[in-house]
Amino acid sequence: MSEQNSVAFVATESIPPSPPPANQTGVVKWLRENLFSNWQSSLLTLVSLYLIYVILSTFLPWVLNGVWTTSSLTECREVLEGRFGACFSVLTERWNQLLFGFNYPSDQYWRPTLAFVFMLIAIAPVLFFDLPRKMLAFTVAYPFVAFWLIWGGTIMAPIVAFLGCAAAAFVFGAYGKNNFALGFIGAIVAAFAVWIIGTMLIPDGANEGAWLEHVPSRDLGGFMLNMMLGVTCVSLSIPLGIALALGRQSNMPLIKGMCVIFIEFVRGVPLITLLFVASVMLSYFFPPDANVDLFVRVVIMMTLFSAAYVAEVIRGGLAALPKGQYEAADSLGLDYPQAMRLIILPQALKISIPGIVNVAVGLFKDTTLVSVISLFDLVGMIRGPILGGSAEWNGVYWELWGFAALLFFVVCYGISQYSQWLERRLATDHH
Amino acid sequence: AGTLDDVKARDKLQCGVNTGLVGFASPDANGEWQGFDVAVCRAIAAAVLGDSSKVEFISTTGKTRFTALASGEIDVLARNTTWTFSRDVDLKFEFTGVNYYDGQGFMVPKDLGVSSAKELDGATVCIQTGTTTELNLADFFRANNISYEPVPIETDSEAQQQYLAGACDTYTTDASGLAATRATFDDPGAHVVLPEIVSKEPLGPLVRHGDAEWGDIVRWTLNALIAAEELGVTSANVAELSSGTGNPEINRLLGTEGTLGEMLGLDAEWAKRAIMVSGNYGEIFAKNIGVDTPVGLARGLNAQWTEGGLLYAPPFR
Amino acid sequence: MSELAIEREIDRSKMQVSDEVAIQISGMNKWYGSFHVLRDINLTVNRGERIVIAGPSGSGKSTLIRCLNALEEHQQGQIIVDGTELTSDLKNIDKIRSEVGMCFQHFNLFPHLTILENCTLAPIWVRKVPKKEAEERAMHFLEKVKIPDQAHKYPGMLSGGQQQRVAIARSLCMMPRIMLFDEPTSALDPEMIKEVLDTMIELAEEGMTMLCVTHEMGFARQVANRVIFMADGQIVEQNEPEEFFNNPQSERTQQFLSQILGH
Amino acid sequence: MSELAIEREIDRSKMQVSDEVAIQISGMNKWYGSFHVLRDINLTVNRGERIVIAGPSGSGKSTLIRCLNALEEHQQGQIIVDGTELTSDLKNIDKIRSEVGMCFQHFNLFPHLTILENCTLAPIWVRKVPKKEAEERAMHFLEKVKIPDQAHKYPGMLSGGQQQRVAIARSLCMMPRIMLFDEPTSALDPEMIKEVLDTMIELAEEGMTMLCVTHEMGFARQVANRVIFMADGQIVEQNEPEEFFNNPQSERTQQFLSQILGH
Amino acid sequence: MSTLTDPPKDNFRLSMLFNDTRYRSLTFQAIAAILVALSIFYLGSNLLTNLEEAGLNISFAFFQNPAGYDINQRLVEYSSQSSHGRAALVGALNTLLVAFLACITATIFGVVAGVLRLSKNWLISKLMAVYVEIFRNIPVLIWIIIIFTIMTAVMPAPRAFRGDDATASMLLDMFAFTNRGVYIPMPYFEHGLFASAQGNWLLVIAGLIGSFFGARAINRWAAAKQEATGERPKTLLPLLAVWFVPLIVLMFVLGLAWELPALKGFNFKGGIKVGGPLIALWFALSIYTGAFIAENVRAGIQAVSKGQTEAAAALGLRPSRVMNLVVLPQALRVIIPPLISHYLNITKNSSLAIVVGYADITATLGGITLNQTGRAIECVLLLMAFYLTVSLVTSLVMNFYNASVKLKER
Ligand SMILES: Nc1ncnc2c1ncn2[C@@H]1O[C@H](COP(=O)(O)OP(=O)(O)OP(=O)(O)O)[C@@H](O)[C@H]1O
Ligand SMILES: Nc1ncnc2c1ncn2[C@@H]1O[C@H](COP(=O)(O)OP(=O)(O)OP(=O)(O)O)[C@@H](O)[C@H]1O
Ligand SMILES: [Mg+2]
Ligand SMILES: [Mg+2]
Repeated sequence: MSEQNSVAFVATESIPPSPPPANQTGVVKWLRENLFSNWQSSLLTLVSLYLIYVILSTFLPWVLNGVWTTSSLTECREVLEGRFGACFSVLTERWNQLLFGFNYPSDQYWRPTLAFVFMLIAIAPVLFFDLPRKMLAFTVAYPFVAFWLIWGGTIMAPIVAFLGCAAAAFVFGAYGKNNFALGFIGAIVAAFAVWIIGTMLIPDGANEGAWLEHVPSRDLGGFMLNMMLGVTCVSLSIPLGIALALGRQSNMPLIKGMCVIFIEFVRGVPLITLLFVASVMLSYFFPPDANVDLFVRVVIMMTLFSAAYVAEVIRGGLAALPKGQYEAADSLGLDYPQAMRLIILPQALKISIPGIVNVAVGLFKDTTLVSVISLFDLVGMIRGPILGGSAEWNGVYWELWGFAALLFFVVCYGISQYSQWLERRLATDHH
Repeated sequence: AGTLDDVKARDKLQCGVNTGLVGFASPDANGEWQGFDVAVCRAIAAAVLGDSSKVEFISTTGKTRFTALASGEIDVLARNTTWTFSRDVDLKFEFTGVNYYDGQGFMVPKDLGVSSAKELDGATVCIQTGTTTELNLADFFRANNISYEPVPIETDSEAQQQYLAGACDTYTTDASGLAATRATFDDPGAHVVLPEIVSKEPLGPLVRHGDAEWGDIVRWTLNALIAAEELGVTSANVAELSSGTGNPEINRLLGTEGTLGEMLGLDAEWAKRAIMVSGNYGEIFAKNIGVDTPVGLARGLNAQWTEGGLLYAPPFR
Repeated sequence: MSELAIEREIDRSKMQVSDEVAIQISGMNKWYGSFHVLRDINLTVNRGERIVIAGPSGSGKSTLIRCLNALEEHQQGQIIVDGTELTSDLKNIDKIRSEVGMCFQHFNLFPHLTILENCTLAPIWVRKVPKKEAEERAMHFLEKVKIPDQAHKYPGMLSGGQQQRVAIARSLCMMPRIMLFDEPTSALDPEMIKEVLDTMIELAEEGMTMLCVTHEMGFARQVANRVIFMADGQIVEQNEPEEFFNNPQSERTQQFLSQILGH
Repeated sequence: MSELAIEREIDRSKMQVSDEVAIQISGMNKWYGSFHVLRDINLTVNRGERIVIAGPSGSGKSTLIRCLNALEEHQQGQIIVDGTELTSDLKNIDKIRSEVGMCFQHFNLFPHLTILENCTLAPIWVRKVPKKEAEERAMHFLEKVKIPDQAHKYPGMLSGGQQQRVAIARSLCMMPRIMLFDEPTSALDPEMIKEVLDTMIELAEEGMTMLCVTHEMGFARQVANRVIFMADGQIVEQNEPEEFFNNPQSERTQQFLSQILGH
Repeated sequence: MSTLTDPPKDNFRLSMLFNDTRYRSLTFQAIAAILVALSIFYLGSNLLTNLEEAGLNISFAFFQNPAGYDINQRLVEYSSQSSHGRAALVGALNTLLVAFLACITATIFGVVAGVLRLSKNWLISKLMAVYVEIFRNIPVLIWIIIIFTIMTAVMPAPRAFRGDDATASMLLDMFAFTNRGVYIPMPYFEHGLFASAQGNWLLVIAGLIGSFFGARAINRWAAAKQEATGERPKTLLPLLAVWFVPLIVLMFVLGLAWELPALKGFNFKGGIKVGGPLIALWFALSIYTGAFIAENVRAGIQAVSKGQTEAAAALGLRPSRVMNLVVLPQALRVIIPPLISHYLNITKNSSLAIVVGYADITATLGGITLNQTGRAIECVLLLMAFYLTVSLVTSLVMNFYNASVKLKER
C-alpha cells in the first residue's frame, strides 16, 4: 500500500453560512432567471407583454365604461354617446331571468335561492371529510327539502317520498345485515308500498293553495336549471355508476357483458344525441298516458350519460385496490355485499372522488346542451328569449356571453381547485 | 281516452308554441307568453276549460314539435307550422285550419341595392331551419336557375346576428317572421323585405290524427274567432251581444240559439269565452302583429274574404 | 435465509397434539388453466399440530394454503376441514372460513379502518357479536399481541411488525380453531420478524393448530412438530424438524436445504 | 449501516495512485436560493484515487458530486476536471461529462430501451461510435458486470442489483476516466448490495478514479484510499480509512461514526 | 374441467341455486337477463302501441327520397335532388372533416401550450396556465357561440371589400378573410398532360409519393451510414432536393397557375373557400380541446422522472437529444391514451355544429332530414350508430396501440 500524499485533514473551524453573491438574489436575478434567461425567452416575454397590453387596453375601457342602469339597448347607446363601453344593464334588467328563467314566479325567487344555500351546507360534509359527520343528516334530508322548495306544491309529496326512503332504510337496516338480497328487495318493496299508499292518500287538488305555490318543471330555467340538472344528475349517477362498475368487474359474463355494452354505448355517442332521444324519442317508449315531462326525460338521459363515465372512474378506483383486500375480506368470512360495502367501496370511492368531481364538472358544463332541445337554461335564455325574442336587447352579445362564461368559469374553476386540493390531500393521507 | 277528456281531467291545456318569435309567441319581460299563436291557445283554453289562463305553454323547436304532439306531450301545436300534404297524411296529423296565410320571403339590407329575389344569384342566404324553408328555397333557386349558398341557422337570434354582420346577404324565413325580426332591429328602415313570396305557407294549429272530436273543437274555436270578426263581434261588445241579437248566426255562435256547444261536447258559451279572451281574429291580429305593432304586418291575404282576403269561416249552423 | 435465534425458553409441554383430525386432504389436485399446480396432495393434520411448509418459490405452498380456505378452488380430491367438506356449497365455505384464520405476507389490513375496527369488523358482521363484546374481545387479543395502545390508530401509522401482529389479532378475533400463515414474516425487517414470531410461538404454546409457510428455520426447528417440503406441486418429504434438517432424505430437499442454510 | 463482509481477496497492488491531478476543486461555494449548501470546498483528487464521501444526511454530499458533473451549477470557486475548467460554457460541460461517468441511487435506466440499447445510446449519439462497435463494447462491459445474457431484456425485468450493474456498465461504455457514485447501493437488498460492490471493487482494481458517496463502511475500509467526511456543506475531516475509522479527530466525525457503527 | 369427472355427490336441491357457487352465478345472470329482457319488452311494446296509436311505422324508406335541401359545405357531389341518404353521407364526411382538422390543430395547440407551461419563463408559463384554466372551465357550447360571434363581428363582410372607400382589402391580392370564410388561391394546370384535372392531380400525388420514398431512402442511407461509421451525414440538402425538385419540375411541365379569388357579385368567386362555420367550429373545438391536451402533455412530460433527464445529461447527451431519445418516447406512452379519448371528444363535440350552421351529420341527418321527414326514431338511431361506429373503431385501434407500447416489466 503506497499512498504518496498524506491526506489527513481536519477542519479547524466551521464556516458559517454566508449570503449568496449579489447577482444571485433580488429582483434583477428573478427577472433574469424567469423572464430573460436567453433571447428566445426574452422574445416570448416581450410578445406576451404586448399581447396582455392589447387585450387589457381594449377590454378594460369596455368594462369600465359599462352602463348598468338602462332598460334597453338603444337607451344604453344614448347614455354611452358613442364611447366604447359595455351595456351591462342587460344583466341588471334581466338578472332574474338569467338566473331563474322567465317562467319562475318572481315572488318565489327566494325558494331556489334558499335551496341553493342549503345545497352548499348539505354538500359540505361530503366534500370535506373533517366536518362533523352529524351534518350528513342534513345532507340526507336535503333532496326532499330542495324538491319541496323548488317545485313547491303540497308538502305531502316530499314527505311521502322521504317516508318511503326511510322505510327502505329501516327494512334494509333490519334485514340487510343478515341477508343482503333479502334486505335489498325488502327495502325496495317497502319503499314502493309507502309511496303507493302515500300517493293515494294525497288528495287530487293538493297542489292548489298549498303553502308553497306549485311550480311545474317546465317553468324552471336560467342558471338555476343548469345547477339543478348538474347536481341531480351527478348525485343520481353515482349509485348507478357504482352498480355498473361492480357489474363490469364481476366474473359473471352475462352481467359483465351488459354493463360493458351499456357503458361503451353511452360513452360512444355525443350527449346531444342522447338529448335528442330524450326530446324526440323517449316519449314513444313510455306508456301512452304516462306523459313524463321533458325535464324528467332529460334528467334520465343525463344521469345515464354521467353514470357511464362515473362507472369508468370507479372502475379505476376498484382496480387500484390491492387484491389482498378482497382476499382478506373473503378469508374473514365476509360475503360479497359485506365485503363491498365495508371494505372495498369505502376505499375505492375515496380514491375515485377527484375523478368523479371531474366528471361532475364536465357534466355541469354539458348541461348547457339542453338549450339545443329548447329548454331555457342560461344559454337557452340568452339564445332564445333575450337575444332573439326581445326587441330591447337585440344585439348585446358580448355582455351576455361574457356573463355566462364568467358564471360557469367561477363555478367550474372552484370545483376543479377543490378536486386538486383533494388529490393532494388524499396523496398525503395516511389512512 | 279522447284528448278532450284528458284536458278536462288535467284542467289544463298543453299547447306547443315556438321558442320565441316576437309577435307570434314569445315570453315578455315578466315571463308571460304573448303573441298571435298564444292567443289562439288561450282562446281554446277558454272555450274548453272556461279559463284562458289554464294553458301550459310548451316551447318546441322545429325538431321536437312533431314528437311532442305525436307522443301526447302537447294537445295542440300552435307554432308556425306549414300545412303540407305529407305532414297531414304521412305524419298522421290533422291541420284544423289556417290562422295565418304566410309565404316565405327574403329580407335584404337596403344598401345592397337588390329589389327582387331573382337578383340574388350567388348570394349567401341565412335560413332559419326547422320548417319547410330549406325546401322552398332550394326549389325557388332551382326553378330560376340561379345559385346560392345556404347557411342554416338554428335560432332566430343567431341568424339575425349573422345577417346584421353581413355574413349573409339575405335572410329568409316566413314573411311574417321576417317582419317580426325586422321589428327588433336597431334601424328597421335600413332593411327591406323583397316582394317575392316564394312559397305558400298556410300556418295553422294542428292536432293528432284520429281524435276527430278534439280536432273539431280546435277547428271551430279558430273559426269562431274568424267568424266573429266577420260578424262584427268584438271583445267589447260580446257580452252585450250574447244577451241575444237579431242575427241568428251571431246567436248560434254565442250560444243563445241552438245547441252547437253541446254538439262539440262543450257548453253553450264556449265561443263567447273564446272571443272574450282577446277579441276576435282581427283584434288579435292588430294587437300582436298588426301595422301598429313593432312587427307591423298588413292584413294582406289574412283579411276577411269580404275584404279581399282569404279568411273564410264556414257557416255556424 | 437467516436462522434467527429464538431467545426465550419455549414451552413445548403445552403443545400437545391430539388424535382428533383437524384437516384431511386426500387426492387433491389443482390446475391454473392447464398448469398443474398441486399434484395429488394427501395430508392429515391433527388438532394441535404445528406444521411448517417449506419449498422453493413457485412450488405451490401458497396455493395449498389458500385452497384450505377456499380462496382458491381445487378441482379434484377432497378437503375436509373440521369435519366439513369443502365443496362449492357456500354454507360449507362460510363454515370453514369461520373456523380457519389466515395471515398474509402483506398483512392486508383495511387501511380505512382503525386497528380496533379491523378487529371487530368480522365478528360483528359475520358472527353477529354485539359491538361492545366484539370490542372487548378485540382488546383482549390486541393485548395478547402486545399493542393494545395502538387500538385507535390507523394501520398506515404502524410499523410492519405491528401490522402483522394486528393481522394475527384480527384473525384470532374470529376464534378460529386453525390458523394458516403464508410467509407472515417475509416482508418484514429482522427486528420486526422477531416480534411476529414471538406472537406465533405464543399461539403455538396455547395449542392452536397451525399451518405455516415460512423460511424461518429457527421457528421450524423449535416450534413445528412436522415440516413438509414441497416441490413442483408435490409433497416431496415430511418429517419431524430435527430429522428433516439434519437428515434430509430426498435429493431435492438436500439441495434446497443447502441453498437456504448455506447462505 | 451494515458492515458487509467482503469475502474475496482484494488486490490493492493494482490500485496505484498517480501524481497526475484528475479533479481540482478550489474555494467552491454553492447556494440553493439563499441556502448555503457547499461552503468553501477545496479538494484535489489524483488519478487512480478511490475516495469515499460520508456524512450525515443533508450535508451536501450529493450536491458536491453533482457539481462535478455540472448537474448542478456552482456559484463561486473553480472546478477543474481533467484539465478542463467547469464553466457555463457548453463545450467544456460536454467535454467533462464525457470524461466523467455517474451512477445514481435509483439507477435511472431508460425503461423504454433494452439493456443493450441503454448501453449503446450515448456512445452512438455522443461519441459517434458505429453501432456495431458500440454493441460490442456494451457486451464487453455487460460481461464485466456479469449480465451479458440479459442484454435484450428491458430494465423493468431485472432485479435492482442487476439494474445497478447495468447502470455501471452504461457509464463505462462511455469510457470515462473518472466515475462518480451517489449511494449506489442504498436502494438495494442486502444480497444485491454485494453484487454491486463486487463490481465496484473490480473497477477499483483496474485503476479507475472513483468518488463514491456511500455508507458501506466495509467498502470504504477495504477499497478507498481516502475517506472524506462532510457536515453542513463543509469538508470536516479527511483521512486514510484505517485512521478515519479508528481514530477520528473531530467531534462531528466521532459522533457520526458512533451512530453509524454502533447500530 | 375436472368437476365433470367428479360429479357433486349430493343431489340437486333448489336452495343450491343460491348457496352453491356453481349455480349461484348462473342464477344471478338468469335473473339479470330476465329483468333486462322484461324491460326491453316493456319499452318495446310501449313503442309499438304508441306508434300504432299514432298510425306511424318504422321504416327507412325515406332514405331514398330526394332531400330537397341544399348543403353549402360538401366533400362529395350533392344537390337538393339527391337523396336523404346522400345528405347523411355529406354530413358524415363533414363531421369527419372537421373532427380531423380539429384533432390536428388541437394537438398543436395542446403540445405548444403544454410544453410552454413547463417553460422556465414565468410569464409564459402563467399565461399558458390561464389559457388552460379559462378554456377548460367554460362549456364548449359557449365557446363555439362566442367564437362564431367574434368571427362574424370582427371579420369584414365581403361588402366591405367593395367600392372605392373599401374598408377592407385582400392580403397580397390573393387571400380574402371575410366573415363568410377565408378564400385562398386555387392551383390549376394550364397545359396538363391529362384532359381531366383529376388526372393531373393524380400525377402530382404520384410525384409526391415518389418523393416520399426518395426521402425515406435517404434517411435509411443516413441511418446505415451512422451505424457503420458513427457519423450521421447531413441530409438536409438532399432531402430538400428530393422533395422539391420533382415537384417544381412537375409544376413547370403541367403549367401551374393560380386561380385567385375575386369579389364578384355578392361574394368572392374563384379560389378555394373555407367556410366561416367550418372555421369557427374547427377553431373552437381545437382551442377548447387544446387546453385539455395541454394538461395531458404537461402531465406526460412530468411523469418522466427528473432522474431520467439527469442520467441522460450525465451521459453527455445534449438537451434536444435528451428530449428526443429519452423523454418523449416515455412521455408519449402517458400522453397518447388520453389524447385519443380527446380525439373522440372532438368528434362527439363536433355535433354542436348546428349552432354555427355547419352541415355535419347531426345537422343534416339529425336536423333538417329529421325535421322534414318527421322520422325521429329512425334518424336518431342512425345518428347514434354513426358516432358509435367511429368511437368503437377508434378504441379498437387504441387498444392495439396500448398493447404494443406497454412497458415491459417483470
Ligand atoms: N392466479 C394464478 N394463475 C396462474 N398461475 C398461478 C396463479 N397463482 C400462482 N400461479 C402459479 O402457480 C405456481 C405456484 O404458486 P404459489 O404462489 O403457490 O407458489 P409458492 O410456493 O407460494 O411460491 P413463493 O415462495 O414464491 O410464494 C407458480 O408457478 C405460480 O406461477
Ligand atoms: N434542488 C434543491 N433546492 C433546494 N435545496 C436543495 C436542493 N437539493 C438539495 N437541497 C438541500 O441541500 C442540502 C444538501 O443536499 P444533498 O442532497 O447534497 O445532501 P446529501 O448529503 O446528499 O444527503 P443524503 O445523504 O440524504 O443524500 C439539503 O439540505 C437539501 O435539502
Ligand atoms: Mg407464496
Ligand atoms: Mg444524497
